[in-house]
Amino acid sequence: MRLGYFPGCSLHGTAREYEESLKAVAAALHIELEEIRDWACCGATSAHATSRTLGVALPARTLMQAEKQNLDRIFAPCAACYNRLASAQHALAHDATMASQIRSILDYSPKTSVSIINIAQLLSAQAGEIQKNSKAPLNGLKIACYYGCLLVRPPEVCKFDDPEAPNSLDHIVSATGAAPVAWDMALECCGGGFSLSRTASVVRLSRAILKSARSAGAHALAVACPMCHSNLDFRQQAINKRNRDGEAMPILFLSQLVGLSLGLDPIQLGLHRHFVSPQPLLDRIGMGKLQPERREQV
Amino acid sequence: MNTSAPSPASAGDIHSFPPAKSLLSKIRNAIGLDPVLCYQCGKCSAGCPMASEMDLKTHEIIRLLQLDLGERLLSSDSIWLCLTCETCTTRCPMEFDPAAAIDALREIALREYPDRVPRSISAFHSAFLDQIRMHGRVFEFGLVAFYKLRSGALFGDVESVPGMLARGKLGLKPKRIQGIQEVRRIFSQCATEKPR
Amino acid sequence: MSRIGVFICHCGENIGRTVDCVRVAHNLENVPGVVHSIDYKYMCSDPGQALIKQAIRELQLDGVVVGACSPHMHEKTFRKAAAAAGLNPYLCEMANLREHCSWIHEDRERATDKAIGLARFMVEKIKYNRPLATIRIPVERRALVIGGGIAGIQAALDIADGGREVILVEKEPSIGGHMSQLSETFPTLDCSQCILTPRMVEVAQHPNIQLLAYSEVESVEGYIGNFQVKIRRKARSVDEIKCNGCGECQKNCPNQKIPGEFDRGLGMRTAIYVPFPQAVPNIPVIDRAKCAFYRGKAKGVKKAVCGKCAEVCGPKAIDFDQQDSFVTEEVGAIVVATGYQLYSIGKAQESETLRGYGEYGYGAIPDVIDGLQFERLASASGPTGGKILRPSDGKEPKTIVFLQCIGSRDRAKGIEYCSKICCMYVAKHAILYHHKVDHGRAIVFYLDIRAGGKGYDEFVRRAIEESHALYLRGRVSRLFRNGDTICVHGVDTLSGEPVAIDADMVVLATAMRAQPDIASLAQKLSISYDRHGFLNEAHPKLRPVETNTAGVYLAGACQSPRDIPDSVAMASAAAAKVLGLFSNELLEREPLIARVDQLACTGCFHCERVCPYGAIERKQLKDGKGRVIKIVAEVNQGVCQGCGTCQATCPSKSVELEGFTDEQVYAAVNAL
Amino acid sequence: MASSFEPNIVAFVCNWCTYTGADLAGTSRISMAPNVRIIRLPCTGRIDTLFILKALERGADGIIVSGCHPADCHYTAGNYHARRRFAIFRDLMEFVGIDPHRVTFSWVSASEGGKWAEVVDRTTERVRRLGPFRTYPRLARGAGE
Repeated sequence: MRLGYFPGCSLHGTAREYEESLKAVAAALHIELEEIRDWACCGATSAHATSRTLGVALPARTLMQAEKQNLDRIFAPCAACYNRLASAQHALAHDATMASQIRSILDYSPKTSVSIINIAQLLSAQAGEIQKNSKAPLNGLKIACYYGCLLVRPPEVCKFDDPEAPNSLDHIVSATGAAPVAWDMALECCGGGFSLSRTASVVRLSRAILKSARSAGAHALAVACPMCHSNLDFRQQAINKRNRDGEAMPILFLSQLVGLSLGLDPIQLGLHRHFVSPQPLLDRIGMGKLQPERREQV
Repeated sequence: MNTSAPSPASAGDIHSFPPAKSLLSKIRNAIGLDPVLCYQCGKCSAGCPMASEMDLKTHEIIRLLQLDLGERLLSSDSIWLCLTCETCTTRCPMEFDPAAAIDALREIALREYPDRVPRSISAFHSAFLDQIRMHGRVFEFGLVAFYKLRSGALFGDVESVPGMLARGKLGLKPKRIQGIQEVRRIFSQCATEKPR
Repeated sequence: MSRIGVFICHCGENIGRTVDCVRVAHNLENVPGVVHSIDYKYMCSDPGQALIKQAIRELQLDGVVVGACSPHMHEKTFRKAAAAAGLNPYLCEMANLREHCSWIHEDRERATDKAIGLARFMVEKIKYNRPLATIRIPVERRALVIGGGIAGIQAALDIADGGREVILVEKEPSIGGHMSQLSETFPTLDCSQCILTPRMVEVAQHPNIQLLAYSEVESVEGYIGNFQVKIRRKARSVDEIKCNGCGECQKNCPNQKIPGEFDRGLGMRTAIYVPFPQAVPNIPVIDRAKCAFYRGKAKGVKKAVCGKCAEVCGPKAIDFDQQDSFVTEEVGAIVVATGYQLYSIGKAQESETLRGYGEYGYGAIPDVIDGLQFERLASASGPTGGKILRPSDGKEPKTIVFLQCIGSRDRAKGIEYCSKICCMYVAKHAILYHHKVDHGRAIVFYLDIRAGGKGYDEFVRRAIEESHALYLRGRVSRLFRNGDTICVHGVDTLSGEPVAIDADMVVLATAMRAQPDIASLAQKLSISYDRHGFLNEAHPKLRPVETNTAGVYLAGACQSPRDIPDSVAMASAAAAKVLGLFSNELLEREPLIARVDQLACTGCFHCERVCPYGAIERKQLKDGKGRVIKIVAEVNQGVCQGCGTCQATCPSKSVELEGFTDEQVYAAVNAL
Repeated sequence: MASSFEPNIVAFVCNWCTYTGADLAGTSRISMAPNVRIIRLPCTGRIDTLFILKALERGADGIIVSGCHPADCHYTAGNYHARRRFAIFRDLMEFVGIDPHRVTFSWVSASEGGKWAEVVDRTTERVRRLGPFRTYPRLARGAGE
């Protein structure tokens, strides 16, 4: 299976473990990821919050690049990038004024038939393969699947899964042998792009999510978005320092969980890069220590 | 902004009706939906993660829009506090799109009331967009540095830098994409007001 | 025909605003054959009609064209006026200048031109109209009532009390409908069962009512006064005549743990069951999907797996081999009273245009229930004996949050209309809860209170002032489990404050929807329904209980959401219509039916093949000596409904539909 | 030139569904093109294909035929017979050289006032673009040869 691949900025920076684990999992499942050449940033919230046209034009350029490479399916692992690409495509297909504006800016009119898929779509289609190739099923792990905002909302753009009671991530987590927990905060916002500009809001929102997952009995959270990861992992230090909410909650990318169940090396999956150590989780499933010398550097 | 001349019947700060329909039609055109759809059920505000921090809740923003009270709306912090989590849009019983309306309001506010954008938020957006303008992608170390310069929050999060570096999460050298001129052209053509 | 009168109506401003009626009348004056052409403010008014009558008499008119509203509105009125002046009513036609012209156009010039064109169509057509005589057909003076809820019960009793026979068909094992599930009724708080049960018994005992429960209408043939209805009597697996209703079978059924429909899953029933103790008829039915006997048989087990009910049945009424059977009844009128279903809150929806409320966790959170489930909890005959207890742990809830408009007024979920009854029953729930639970706190999220009705608004105020229910204006965004409580995230839009409430129970006031299988019933009856599946009345104001199919009437919530008093009133109205129809032995029918020119007929009988009613009969034409010359088609006047398919099909053009003959249509077309 | 042309369109509709639907469009005040004049018939089953040819011959530029949706016929099955008849009629139209776009066949129920307005506007627009209907070109040509 050949897929166009749009990593997005975070996967080359603060969320590099997401890319590392993805590439390892893709190799194990024989999925060929062909990176879109010379892609640009999707613009994230800052683009669409300041100019609707900019918010469409930046992802449209990436769609154009993909088309030039003859890619008819684009995999965007970052939920935010996925949402921007899909929103741009939706605007091009449904808003004629916008489409003509983009055409004049790019001197090109991107096709709207390219399918853009997110990690939940990719891996839930592979659930059978994941289960089949499972070398170290994660039995006994309880995982809170966190969908966040941008994977399923708004439904007319994302068009997959139920926007209010989704289950695609739960389906994937079940395939790894772990048990998804029933909880109600899976769709609540973590504070998204306010990490730097309104840290207090992020702390408030992310804390509520962590508390809910903990009270539902989860051992870890599975996420599909680098922004959510950063808010729930990196910002968790501050949350835990200020409050006595309970044990630190490891935050794993979905691909890392799948990688573990496929028997891949935790270091290869970038598990050592988290701020909240996933070591307790690894202990629970009888995996070895993440390289201690590296951890001590922290 | 309220362009309607005060009528003798309206005393002091009471709005006179009907107001000049300026903002309302702009938003209607921008998002392709008519704010008149809203019947003020408040489901948007009820589910808004930022509602507790907003002085105008989402449904109140839409109501002011219906009344076309532009100044009150465009000079409010609240529109900048929206995270675009799309919860309101997903749950709106009338299939209105509050998130898109707020985006459109921000675009106009940026032009007409640039001074009212909360400093930290405008600093973030401009630092972020500057990164794209400079490199075609966002280089996170640069983003943080630029943000700090603009926002004045120089020391926040400084303690986290070593941790980021140790985990290999912060690259120090930005890479520029080849098509950077294309990206810059997009920026110039979209003619966005630069957030301060 | 050469003495035609044209009468153009202004309909006040309705036509006159967009159509220059004076110009229309003037223009028509010059059409050959027209001897009189005038306009007037209100043609349908007494003086307007007098103008027509006077012209007919004084000018010896032999045709009248009224340019006014839709013929569906006033054709009868003007034909009657013509008849009163001695003109055959079928020599009066209408041109639709309002619905089809003035109301849909803005350009006065062009609308006027079009109005002239429409009137000319009719003038040319009427030149070929023939005087016709009304047809009289016999009426079978028995009625069919479909649906045994309160509306069907009321209609059946009224017709039966009026001295006519009624066949009441109910698809469930018992009559009673949704009303039998309710605890108390607003705004008087009288107990639903107490007022309904006597009426149910009356139905069972009425000499003029034949009750066919657990039965469905299979097919309907015929027409007003003469319907043939085939009814499927579903196999109860119990002989209705032998059964004495002792209940031994239920007591001994080993499968005691089936969530009961009557209690909305809050109570259990057995595989052989009577839906509720007051059921009419009090005869059990075996749920074959759940019964061990049938499940064993389906799996291919040779020996009977179970048979407990048959063993304990004194009168030996259990009949495992019973099959569905059919009866055909002749009736003259049909009342449809099939009621409603509740909107399903969960994810599963039968229609693509509908969506459920994932955000409210119905089905996943046990203490989130719907309004009808709350009725069962509050009902003295319900699963908790009338105590308000949580389904999850049987504890008494100290805080209940009620959410209104679940499904209703929610375009995104597929329902735009207001369900009308929810404001009232939620107020009732709040009052009942206050009566039953000391210090219980009821909080209601509403959008608008719609309490138009006698004593209705006072009732809502009572919930607020005396039962201390807190009314918050707004919708709830989502429900979150929080330990054993439910956290309700809502907003009070009046203060602008978002609120989070820890509730012990949440009750969702779900929308009323049309019955799921309404389309197939409507097709059997040839009646229409709106896009939500509610049946269409013939006129929203003036003919609210009739349908566009003569002889078929509507009662209750099958037509739109309505409460008990409205349903009962509508049922009595439908019964009055039926009794009116039955007051004569013969029924007058419009003579707009097909007629065969027997000399021209070649006897190919294409008409016979396409006639939907079987109205074409074969007739032998004989010569003077009694020898058959040819066999030709003949139309049975009582059976023909006047669709005209025969005429369009006839190769020799020897059949004609009165009122719509080729000559008439071509004359209109020639006026282009 | 073409823009100043206002086509004449005749609609043959059934009494129960489309006529009532058009009434509903009126009661709902849905504005539409004034080019269409309705001839009311009991059922689409009554519509002889010759009506269409006659109307075109007498000066109509376009035709609408509309009745109850399949399965919803007031007379049970008239619209099915009509449907079969019109399927064959399409071939005849092509044979005599009538652009099939001049004739719209549609189903409009009693509750579809909005749909009726759409059918009217769409047909008017289409026929306006086709220009006035003059003759049956192919037959005329055939006769000339």
